[in-house]
Amino acid sequence: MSEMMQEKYAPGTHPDWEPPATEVGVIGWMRENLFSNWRNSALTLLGVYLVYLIFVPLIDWAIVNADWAGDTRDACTSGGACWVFVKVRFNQFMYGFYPAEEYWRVNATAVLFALMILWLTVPRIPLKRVAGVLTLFVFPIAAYFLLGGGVFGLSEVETTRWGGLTLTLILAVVGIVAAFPLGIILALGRRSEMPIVRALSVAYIELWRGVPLITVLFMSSVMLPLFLPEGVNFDKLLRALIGIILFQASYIAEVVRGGLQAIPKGQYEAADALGLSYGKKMVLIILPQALKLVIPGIVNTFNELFKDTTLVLIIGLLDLLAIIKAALEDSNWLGYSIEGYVFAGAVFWIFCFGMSRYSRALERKLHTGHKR
Amino acid sequence: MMRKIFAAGTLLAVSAMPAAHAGATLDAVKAKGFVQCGVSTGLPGFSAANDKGQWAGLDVDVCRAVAAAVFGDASKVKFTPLTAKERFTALQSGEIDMLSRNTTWTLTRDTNLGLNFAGVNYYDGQGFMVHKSLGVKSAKELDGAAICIQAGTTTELNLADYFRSNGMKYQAITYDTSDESVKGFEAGRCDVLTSDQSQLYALRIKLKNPGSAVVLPEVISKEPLGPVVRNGDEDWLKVVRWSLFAMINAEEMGVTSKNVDEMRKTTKDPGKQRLLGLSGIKGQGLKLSDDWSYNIIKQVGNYSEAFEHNVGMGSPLKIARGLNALWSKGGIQYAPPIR
Amino acid sequence: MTDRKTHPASEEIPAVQLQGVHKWYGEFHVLKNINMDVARGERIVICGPSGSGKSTMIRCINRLEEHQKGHIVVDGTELTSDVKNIEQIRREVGMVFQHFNLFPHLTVLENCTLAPIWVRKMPKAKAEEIAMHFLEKVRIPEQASKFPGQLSGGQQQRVAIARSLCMNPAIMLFDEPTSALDPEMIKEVLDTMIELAETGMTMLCVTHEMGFAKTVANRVVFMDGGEIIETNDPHAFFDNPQHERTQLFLSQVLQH
Amino acid sequence: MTDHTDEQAPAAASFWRDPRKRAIVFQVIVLAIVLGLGAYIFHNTLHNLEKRGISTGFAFLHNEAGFGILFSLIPYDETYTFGRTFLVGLLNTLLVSAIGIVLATILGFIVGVARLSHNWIISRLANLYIEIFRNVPLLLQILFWYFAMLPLLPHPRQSLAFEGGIFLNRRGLYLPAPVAEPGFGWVLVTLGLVIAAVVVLRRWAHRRQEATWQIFPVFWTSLALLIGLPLLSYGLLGAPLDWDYPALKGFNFQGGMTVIPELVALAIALAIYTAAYIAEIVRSGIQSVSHGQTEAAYALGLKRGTTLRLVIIPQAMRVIIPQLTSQYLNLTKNSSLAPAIGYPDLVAVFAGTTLNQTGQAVEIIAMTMGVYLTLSLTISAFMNWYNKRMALVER
Repeated sequence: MSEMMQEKYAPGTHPDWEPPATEVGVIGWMRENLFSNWRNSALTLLGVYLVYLIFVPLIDWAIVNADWAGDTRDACTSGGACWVFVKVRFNQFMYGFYPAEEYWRVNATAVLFALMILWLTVPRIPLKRVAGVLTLFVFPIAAYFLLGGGVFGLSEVETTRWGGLTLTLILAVVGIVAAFPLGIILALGRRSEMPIVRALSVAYIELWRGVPLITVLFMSSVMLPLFLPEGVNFDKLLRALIGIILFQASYIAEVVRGGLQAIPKGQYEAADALGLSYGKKMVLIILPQALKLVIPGIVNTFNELFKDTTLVLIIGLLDLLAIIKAALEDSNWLGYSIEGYVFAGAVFWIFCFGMSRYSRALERKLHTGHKR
Repeated sequence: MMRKIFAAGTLLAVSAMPAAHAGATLDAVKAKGFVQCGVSTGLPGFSAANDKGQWAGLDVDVCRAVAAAVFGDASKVKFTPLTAKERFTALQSGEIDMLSRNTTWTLTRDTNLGLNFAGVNYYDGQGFMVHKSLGVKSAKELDGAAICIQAGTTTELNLADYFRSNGMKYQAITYDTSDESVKGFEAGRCDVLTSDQSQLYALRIKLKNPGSAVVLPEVISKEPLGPVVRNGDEDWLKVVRWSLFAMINAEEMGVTSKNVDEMRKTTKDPGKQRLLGLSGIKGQGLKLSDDWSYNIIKQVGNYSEAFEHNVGMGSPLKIARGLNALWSKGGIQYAPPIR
Repeated sequence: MTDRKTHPASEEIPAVQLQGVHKWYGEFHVLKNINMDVARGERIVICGPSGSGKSTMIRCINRLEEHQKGHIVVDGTELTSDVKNIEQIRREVGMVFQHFNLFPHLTVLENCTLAPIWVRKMPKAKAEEIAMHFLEKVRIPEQASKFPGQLSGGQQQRVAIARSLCMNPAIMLFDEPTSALDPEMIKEVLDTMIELAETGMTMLCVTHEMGFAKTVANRVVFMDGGEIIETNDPHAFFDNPQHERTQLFLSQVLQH
Repeated sequence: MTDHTDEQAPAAASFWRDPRKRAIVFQVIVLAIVLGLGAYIFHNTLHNLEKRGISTGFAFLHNEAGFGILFSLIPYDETYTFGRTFLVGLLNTLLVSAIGIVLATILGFIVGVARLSHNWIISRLANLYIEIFRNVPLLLQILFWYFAMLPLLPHPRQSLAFEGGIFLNRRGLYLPAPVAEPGFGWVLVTLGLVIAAVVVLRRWAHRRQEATWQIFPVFWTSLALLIGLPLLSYGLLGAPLDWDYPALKGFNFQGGMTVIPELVALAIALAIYTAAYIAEIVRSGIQSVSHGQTEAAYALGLKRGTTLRLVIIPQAMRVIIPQLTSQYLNLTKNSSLAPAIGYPDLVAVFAGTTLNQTGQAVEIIAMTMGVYLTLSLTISAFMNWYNKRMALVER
């Protein structure tokens, strides 16, 4: 009998074998995921109500009722959001007080950075190690001269004119990149067998991880000039960067330590058995593996730092949030702070969300990669 | 030895502090071709960047006046935005040549910090702004009020002193920035907002309905605000001081940026002739060119123009001249004569 | 093997000498007065119950573990805390681990050329030539550009053997090379080891593969409780064990 | 080579080639550099302080502060010293951190479990929550909650009045403050005794359940004891407690206790932000418990909720707790953003106003950092101890 059926219908297409309509399609999906029982249904309704409560007025304010056209505050009449303010100031929010005719330098730096990141992250492009070295050592110098100028016929742009999203990115990128080598040294120090080295590393890491960034920035702006010999004075941006780098190194050290711990003991032993010295063992065998493992962790750290750069406004650096606040002091635009903050929030969100997505995808990939 | 190594190692990033002997700053400024001026990161009417990234305001105009006097070009000035905490360090360390950032002239600052105040470009004083609906007419009625303040200045101490000496109680909500304090006030967190009076007018514009708040008549402190330079460089101090005085004198003589060219050609008035560098000591005493004051008036304007344009009736702030009117018109702005 | 170095004192001095070696892990006495000489070209199989100290003993020979008392002389050089001596000895001693310990981030070929290039300072082309030679010996030259993760366990272990051989060692240590492998892969690794033995390589091998011991070993060493209980040639060892602990052990191992 | 003795130690290496001795030399050099750098900074600082005429030392802590603080757990007004402002700020930091930690934990667990809900909308909403709040700077969030919440509350003169002298308006939540009268001490003593009794009762019930399989209604009994007996003693002693009721005088309510909106907004913002992280930790913790555990529990006839509570969460806690600790630390450190909305925490009153008034930057920043450092080390030491205990119990 069963043979007969199989003759009549291709496997799995017998009408009696098709799933009931309640199990497939939109209805089945909704039954399964939204209304499987009364409690679930109640939760669904609550969820829909919440969405309605939050998003309808938000969309109304931000889009339906908003003002987009014009370039003075008189254009804002509808009662919704006044995006004119953001529109007029957009370049300033992005580039700070960087001279408009030199914007291409900021853009070029950003493109350069994006290319380096692509090189580092897209698996198909070869020579990752070269890319790593270039990103860590060559790119920062190139970027410094490209942005700062004063050489190769580029006009000089003082760091006081750097600002907006550009400065936010500079702070976060330099903070991570420069803290990286220091973080690795600290991580190795913390795992060292030498008690004093270990103790110093632990003390350093715990000290910096134990205090809020805001006090670190205070320290770098108010106290760093006191630490230096009389007459020696750092540029303000550099002072902030020193604080951020010292702070960030301790976080990177902990992430890297996690990676080092995940490397099986056999790898150390095999390297030893081949007669590799400590330095070669680390550089050739252990770190390449450990650092690959910690990339998601580093991206997360970068994410945190990126958000934390908003604190530099307390030391008078005009990052994205600070320049928006400064713009709110323009007597022609007093009173549009909500638009400014929403814009800042949106920009930060786009960056951070992108990064956290990437880091999670990477984590998943590393996870499956290990099972192989 | 170690210091040398350290200094050499950080040479790229380090700028050594210029030796503060007479004339050094002026020479250094002339050599580098611009004035480095410390301003507030944002203070409506005094210093704020417009949408083109140009700084504008009453404090900013002092910087521009100095640049006009030194270079004959008011645009030869670069601005360093500073917070209240950093401003003196920046000046002491040579990061900036002059500070023009609503800084109150006090004894301590004049004597203990190695600074010199060059003059007063705005006479201010701490005041109160209240919601109109409370029906308060005087600060004396504020017993038990909740008060919004911006942290980081002498404002908190003045407030505490005033309430203690009048036997009143208050509750202070101290915010980090003026923007937050005015929002707190608007949201009804407090009954009163206190700040320098000039700021109260600016903050009032930030309200959705500026008419709902009134500034009380009481002024509970003296806040003469003015430009500051480093101690020990007399020449530079005088350049900054007389740049400001030139603006005030110009107002007094009725010379404006509009009529200054005409005046220079036609004036027979010996006072105006001296002001415009046509006779008298001219620029010699300040080691500047003879048309230094003409450049200031032509490019920046006289004090009245700067005032009206930035904070006065020509601006959204609409602050009355009050104390800042000329001495001859009931105020206390009084500049020594140019002769 | 191609250009095996001739060691100046190769005839007079034993490849490895252990004299009165003791080792403790804290309170635990792992090795108790181990004395053993390994002659050149000799192939020794070390067996014993788990925890008997056999792995620890061979790991002492290239200083992966440090002994606290006694002398270990490898290839005429005494193992001290002297870093130069340790590096010297590790160059001369190859080691194959239970879990292969290949470097997963490097290709098979790079695994093999890493140490010759960085330790022996060999030019890259030369190192690759030698590596391919040994990969052919272990019969996986076609896998040279793959990563270890893409190979089976048996293949990985053969790569590990080739990797050690690329350093042109005088002595090879095997620490249970087959115990992490599926049964069908054990044979391919053992075959490789037998071929290696036929070239006259000095080998110390910790293993439970008694068949291997019978075919290849010159001597079998039985350890228990951190001591060498019995040393004998394979036939005498399996057919006529002297010590009752040995008898007990063999009866358990040979049952299956 | 047979003349060895058992006592032979391995031969020693020459000095420069012995890694242990090299390690000692290396460490001495490192230590010398660190100490040298420290001394150099110390020297420079002293020199610079002297040059700028800034006095050093902690004598300023005894000077009169002269400024008011919005909210304090201990008595404070303008006439107290700077030392007192330090204490006030410290306690306020601890208060907001503690509240934030409790709220964040509750919210984080709810969202984390909701994230794994079978209900599509609920799990999407939980995900949306996580993605929004994790990816926006906390500073912006604090400002948002504060300025979004204030307009929702009524003006002081239109305060919401509740039973028992409780009022709510934009200035805060006003509650009657208890004032103890003679005899109140005995009520507290009763309470203490009852708590001790409840602990003993629980142990007894537990042991009885193990021995006889009988379940004793511990929870209800404890509750009855905890509420009943102290109330009884309170009544017997003639209600020895007076209440200080808030009353509208002039602009604001005076008297009673006040919960200020800054505290609420900051605690909520910290909790909502941190909860997004905790939710992720909870989710990954729960997912780390193998599916077999769930199936085993279902096979035993446990319901979904019970399974979660009795089987999954206890096992997930081992993964969750270490990460939870670091979130608690982060929350405590993040409370330093308080000055943005005027909550008088340590950074606002001490590293802010006090620093501005005294100019003692080095001492004040050092003390502030010291506080956060001590807090971090204490929390992590406690959590390490707890972890070890858990690890022991679980194995």
